[in-house]
Order: sequence, then C-alpha cells, then structure tokens
Amino acid sequence: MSDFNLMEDKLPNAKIAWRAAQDLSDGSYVNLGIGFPEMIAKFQPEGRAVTYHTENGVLGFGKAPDIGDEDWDLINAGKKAITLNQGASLFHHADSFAMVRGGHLDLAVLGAYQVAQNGDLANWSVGAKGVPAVGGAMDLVHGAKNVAIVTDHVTKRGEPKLLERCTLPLTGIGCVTRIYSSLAVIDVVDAHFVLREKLPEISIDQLQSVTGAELHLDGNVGDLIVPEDI
Amino acid sequence: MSDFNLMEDKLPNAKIAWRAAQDLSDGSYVNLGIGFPEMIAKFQPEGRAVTYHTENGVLGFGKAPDIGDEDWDLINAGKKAITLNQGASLFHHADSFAMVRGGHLDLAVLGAYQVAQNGDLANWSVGAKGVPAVGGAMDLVHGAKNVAIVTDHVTKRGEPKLLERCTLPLTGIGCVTRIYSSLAVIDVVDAHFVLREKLPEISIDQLQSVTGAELHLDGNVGDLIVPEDI
Amino acid sequence: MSKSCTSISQAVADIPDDSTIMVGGFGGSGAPVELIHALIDRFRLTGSPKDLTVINNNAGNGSIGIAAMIHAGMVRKMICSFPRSSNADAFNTKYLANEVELELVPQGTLAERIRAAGAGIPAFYTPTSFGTELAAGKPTEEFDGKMYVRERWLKADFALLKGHMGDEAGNLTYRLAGRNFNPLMAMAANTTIAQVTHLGESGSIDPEHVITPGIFVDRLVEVTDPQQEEVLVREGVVY
Amino acid sequence: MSKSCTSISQAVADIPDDSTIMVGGFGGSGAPVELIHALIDRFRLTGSPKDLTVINNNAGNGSIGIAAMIHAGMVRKMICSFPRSSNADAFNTKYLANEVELELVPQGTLAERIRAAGAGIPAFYTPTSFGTELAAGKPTEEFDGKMYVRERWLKADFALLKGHMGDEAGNLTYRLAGRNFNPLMAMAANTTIAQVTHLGESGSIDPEHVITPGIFVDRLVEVTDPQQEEVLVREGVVY
Repeated sequence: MSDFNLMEDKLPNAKIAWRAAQDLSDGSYVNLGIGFPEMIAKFQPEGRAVTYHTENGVLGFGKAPDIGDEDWDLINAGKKAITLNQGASLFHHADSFAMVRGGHLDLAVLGAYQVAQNGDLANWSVGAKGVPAVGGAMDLVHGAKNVAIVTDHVTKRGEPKLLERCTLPLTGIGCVTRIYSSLAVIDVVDAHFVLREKLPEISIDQLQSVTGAELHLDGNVGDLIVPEDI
Repeated sequence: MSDFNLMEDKLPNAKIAWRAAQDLSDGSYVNLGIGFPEMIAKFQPEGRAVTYHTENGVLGFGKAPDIGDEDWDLINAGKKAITLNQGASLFHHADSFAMVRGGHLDLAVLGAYQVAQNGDLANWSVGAKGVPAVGGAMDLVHGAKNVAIVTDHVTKRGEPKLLERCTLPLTGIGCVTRIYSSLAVIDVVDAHFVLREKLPEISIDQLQSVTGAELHLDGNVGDLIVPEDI
Repeated sequence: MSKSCTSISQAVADIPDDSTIMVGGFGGSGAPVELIHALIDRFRLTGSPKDLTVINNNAGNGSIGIAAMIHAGMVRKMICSFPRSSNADAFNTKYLANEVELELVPQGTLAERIRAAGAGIPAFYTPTSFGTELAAGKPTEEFDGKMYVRERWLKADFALLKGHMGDEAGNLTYRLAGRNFNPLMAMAANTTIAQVTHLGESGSIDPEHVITPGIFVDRLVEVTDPQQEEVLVREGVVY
Repeated sequence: MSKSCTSISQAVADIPDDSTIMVGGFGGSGAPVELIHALIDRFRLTGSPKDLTVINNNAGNGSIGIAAMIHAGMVRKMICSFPRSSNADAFNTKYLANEVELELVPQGTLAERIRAAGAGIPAFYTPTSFGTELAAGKPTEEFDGKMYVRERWLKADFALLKGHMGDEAGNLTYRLAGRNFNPLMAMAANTTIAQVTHLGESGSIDPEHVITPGIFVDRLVEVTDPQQEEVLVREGVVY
C-alpha cells in the first residue's frame, strides 16, 4: 500500500468516466457537462437506455457525426456537432431549462474545481481576473435529481479538491450528491463525505491525507476497479 | 330630443357590435370575449386584416363551421366550434396567456356589469350566492394594449352601468380604455369618462341622467350613427 | 424501457385516494375521456380512488368525464377557472350542497402556475387579479410602477392527458386546439399518463414537431378511436 | 398587411443608438448572421447604431457576427451566460480594456427572464445562483423549505432572429437546434425582426407546426442561402 504513487497511480479521466457510466440507470434522463463529463456517454453500459439532454434544446442526441458530416445547426451545449437518436425532440431554451430546473433530469454530471463536504460546488470561476462565464451549470446543480461530479481527487499541484468548505466562488450550495474522483467514489450525506469505493492500492489513511475534509465510513468500502483497457 | 325613449331607442347589441367593429385596426390582434363581444367579428370592415385570438390556444380563427361540420377539437374559449384562417397557429395555454399578459394583443373587447370612471371593471361575479366562474377575463383586462367594453348603457332595470365606482366584485382595476354602449362611445381618460359620441337623438343632459358618473367633454361630441340594416 | 401500458385500466391502476390529479382538455377539446372513465370504473369496483383534488379549466359538463367523476363522489375539490358549462349540474349540485370544494383561479394564472411547477419556478408575479377578491391574502408588489400579485406553482401527483400522436419515447403531439393545458400538465405532475390516438415507435414523430418531449411522460396507452366529450354531451350520454 | 421587408438593410434601418437588442442563436446555431452584418454595414456607413446593449447566450466568436459588432465598436454592453468560445478575442480584448460591459446571467435564468418579459411576468423565483456571487443584491425567499432568488424580466427594443420557414402572417419555424433562444426573444422585444430561409404565403406552415406565432413577429426578410456562423469561423472569415 505504501508504494501507492498518487500522481502516477490515480485514475485517468477516461477511467473515472467509465466508473461514472456504470451508475447510469436504464430509462434515465441525463445531462453531461461540457468537456470531461461528456466522455461518460462513451462508456454507457449495454442494455441500458439513457436519454441525453443538452441545454440548448435537444433531448435524445447520439454520437458526434463523422468529420465533414456536421450540420452546425445541430450542436450540443459545448458547440460540438451531434446527431439525433430515434425518439429525439427539439425545443427552445425556456423549455430546456424547465426540464433542468423542474427536476425532470435524473442526473447531471459536472466537473469541479472544488467540492465541499456539505455538497457545495465551485466549478465556474477561479475568482481571478479574466472573463467570467457561467453557462448552464448554476441551473443544472439545482435542478437534476442527482448531481454527480467527475474530477481528479487533487489539483495539478496535488492539493485537495474535496474540502471542508469551498474557497472559490460557488456554483451552488448543498447540491452535489456523489463524487467520482481519480481515487474514490464518495457520497455527500448529511453534509459529510461518505466513502463508498476507493482504489484497492490506496489506504484509507493515504486517501484521507489528500482529502480536505473527513471521510466517513458507512459499512463496507468497495474496491474501485476499472478495466485495464479503458 | 325630449321624446327619446331610453328603453326603446337605445342601440341593440348588434348595432353596438357594429360600432365597435368600425375601430378594428388593420393588422391588429384582437380577443373578443365570449357572447356579445364575439358578434363584433361579423362587422369587421372590409379591407382590414384582423387576427383573432382565443384563450384556449388559437390565433387566426375564422367563421363558425356549418352545423354538422364541427370538429370539437377546434373550439374557441366559449366552447363553440371554429375554423382556421390561412396563417393560423396553435399553441398551449401558457403561450396563449403569454400573448395576453405580455401585451401582445392590440385589443380585448369584453362585456360588463359595471364600469367605473377610473377604468375599474366588474364583469365576472354578481357577488351573490351561486357558482362563481372567472375564466380568462382577469388576464385579458391587464394584458391587451386596449380594453374596450361593449354594453348596454343601463341595466335591465334602467340603472346606470357606468359609475363613479363599481359596487360589484372587480375584474380589474383601471383597465378599461373605451366603452361602446347602447347610447354612446366613451373613453376613460385620467380616471374620467370622456364622451366621444352619442346617439343624435339623446341630449347630453339625458345621457348624463342615465350615467352614474360625470361625463366630460373634450372637443366635439360626434354622432353615433349606425346603419339601419344592422 | 417502453412507456406504453397494455390497457387503460392498468394505466390508472395505482392512483391512490387523496391524490391531486390534473386533467387535460378545455371543455371537450383534448379531454382524456377514456382515462377518466377508467378511473371511474375502478372507483365503482373498489371504492378507490376517492377524495381527489382535480385540476382542470372547467368542472365537467353533462354526465360524462369529470362531471361523472364528481357525480360518482370521487372528487373532494376542484381547482379551475370556469366551473360553468352548458350543463354543469354535477358540479353545481355538489358545490351548492358543500360536498365539493372550489378553488377558483383566473385562467391565465392557472396555466402559468402549472407551467411554473413544471419549470421549477416556485412563485411568480402577475398583474392578473390585482385589486380583486381573487387576490385576497396574496402578497403584492410594485414593479416599474405597476402592481402585481404573487402566485405559487401548482403541482399534481398525476396528470391524465389526451395526445394525438405518441411514440415509445413518450413524445406527444396534440390535435388542433386539443393542446390547451395538456403540455403544461405533462410537466407538472409526478406521474404523467397520456392516452394517444396513434402510438408509434420511437422516432415516428419528427423531432421538430414534438410538442411534449418524452421526458415529461411516464405512461402511454393507445386509444385508437377516442370519444369526444362534446359529442357525448350532445348525445346525452350518461357514464 | 404583409410583414415582409424588401431587403435586409431595410429590415434593420431604424434601429437607433442606445438600443437593447436580443440576438437569437446559441453559438452559430440559429444565429442571424445576415441581419447582424446588415447592422454592421449601417454602422460603418453612418456611425449608427452604436452604444448598443446586446443580449445573446455568448459574446461572439471569431471575426464575424456579434464578434464583428463588438470589434467595430458598436456594443456598449453584453448580457450573456457564456462569453467564452473557441475564439472570443473580440469580446475579451474590449472587456479587459473596460471598453465593453458584461452582465453575466446563468443560462437558464437568462432564458426564463426573456420568456418572462414576453409573458408579462415582471419577476419570478429560481433556485439558480442562490448562495453565489451572481445572486448578490437580489431578493431571496424561502418556499417549501428551499431558498430561491428573485429575478426580473429582461426586455429589448429589438430582436434579431433566424427562422427556417416563415409566412406572411409572421409565423416561424426553426431548423434543428437553431430554435434555442429565438422563440423566447421573439416574445420579449418591442420589434422582432426575423430572417428566414424560406418565406411563404400565409398558411404555408401547418398551424400545428408553427413554433413562433405571427403575433410575436413584426418584420420578415428572406435570406435563401444563409451563412452559418460556425462555418465562417472555421474558414477564418473576417467581416
């Protein structure tokens, strides 16, 4: 255990996305944030029907088209070209955010700069100078039934991203329900981090040492195992 | 003048409707209340394009279908069968009342139990026991750019319907802009009744005597003349 | 995961006593007559569901649909804008006998409260009803020199709707003015149940022509030759 | 009374300085490139309109469309949710030099504020942004145990939109995800101007397929082979 090298042995983003994808429910409606979270769709388990929502007014979109086949009137919230699956629907922005705010999405998955043990999320602004941009993140965190985060467990400099409280500008308060990190799967329960799974190679003590708030246990801690070929 | 007989010489509803119809503007969007106001469409002057709105989600409806040709999925707010004109559109109730509340209608014409000189309207409840019903009247009076009333000038018992203040439960406050009555055309300006037109046969004094608030003059009072064959 | 039910009775089998139920339609246009009658059948057989709160623009007409529900004694309260109709005896009788409650809501406010529930907007301001007795007790506020009334969202446990085309993904279209409250109620209920005249495979409705996206619809049942409430009333049908 | 204009330049000829202008589209999807460029042409020729407040989800991309408006110096303020794009230099440069203001609004709140303006709802409550710096100074309130922020409607003097089909009555449809903010902005502006790819007679659009009813549209101009912003940006076009 002591030979676990945090920066080398942690899961890469694709493997975090794979793990998050294993929890996609059959028949669910899901919004995947721009960038890293979008990768989850690629790992959707067979036999489960998941309908993807994008803020700009599309429900039931599918894979990206081949290069050269793009129709730039048909894009997702990240401005990438998409295609429509059977049963798709198109609607305007107010209806789209009615779906979001009205609690109709089963799951939203977002990235994070910081997550606090009370479920606070900071993922839109590093607070510095520059041009701020928020998009739909603040709506998603207060709308979907479950708000999951996919994130490296620590920053590039090795500092904890899971904290007692966020220091960066908040996206939403008390909104995160589950975190898929590069080291563990952690739920937010009653303003505490509850450890559900961890990489088998890392000890709980070592995991705690790179986590900025106390990890609580509630029964067994599962092994976070991701296929090698991901 | 003195031989004017109020109950015999006042305009019947069809003639009031004809007069109101003369003010329909080319290119305007109009909602006509259930019942008496609906009659106005019949007298729409030639050469003017008017698009009619009905609360239950139709814009651009036309004449009633022939008996036997009704499609009962296509009705107006009065639950009467209608037809669609070229350029019609269908939409749900929230969009329909967005048109109403959002100030997109040029004109709503309603009936009245009482109108006050400050523009207050009472037309939904006689305040007695029984089953109350309001429909879309309270929305229409606060939404359309102009709210006109078509009404007998007096009640069946000869009592004034145009008053200093309404005594029946209000539909809306300060909302009426013009009144087409069985005796006169009256505007509501700065919380006063301003007489615009009257039947030539009635004197201003006699008109005042059946009006429950002071009639103000602002320039000429026109003759309210309706073709005999209406 | 298909959303289609094998029968109308199955579609409404789990609606419990004391539920709040939105029923689509405006008069007979877009009214889900078969779903309502399936609910009445269940009540007659089992005594349930009863003590219902029903949300509709009207309060039933003649002796079918919502009027028949009221007459059967299933309805504790109506929330509607216009409980009058050419024949509202069922409601009028119970109301005047204090056997059914009434919450009267202006039509546009009713529509917006339902839409707000579906859109996650707990309250909004409207000019409608300001200064009238229907605004009694409600917070008011001035914006830009004009007075407004604050209204709350209106949610339901179930919505019973009538669509025209439906597909396995739950997407719906409506026929003519039958749209009315149906798409709003689809958004505002915990469980939305739609009868449709034509039920097709996923993708049988052009994505640009979908009026109610499938995310808002939980159950679909095909009723290929639906009854039209207005026609039934005119024929004097008693359910 | 036809609503169609004879030329794009005529369609935007009367937009004055200091106007607030909503521009439809999300990124390049549904963006009225020709209407924007006509406005830029007018500005280059006459110096007007300037000091504009522009409302769009983004703040321009590359060197065309809204980015070109900003670069030309016509824009005093942007109201948007996401002023970032693959190439937002035009906005970034002016913003960091304090030559253009920014009002940052969460995307769903932006959409709902615009819809509220069109629907006569002066204010509404949303959970979005509660507890964040974007809610600073806004009234908050608890409903059913949850906290909400009160937001105001957002109106404009003009809206520039891109439709797909249009008819002489002003009815519009949109193409694919090009719908986005367009139908909302149509409702919220004093004067709504739409470019459409196909302009037909009244009645050429099925009443059930109309997305924006004609009551919301004041002017229409046909642009039969419209440019796609994303394509222009990828080609490096500078307007």
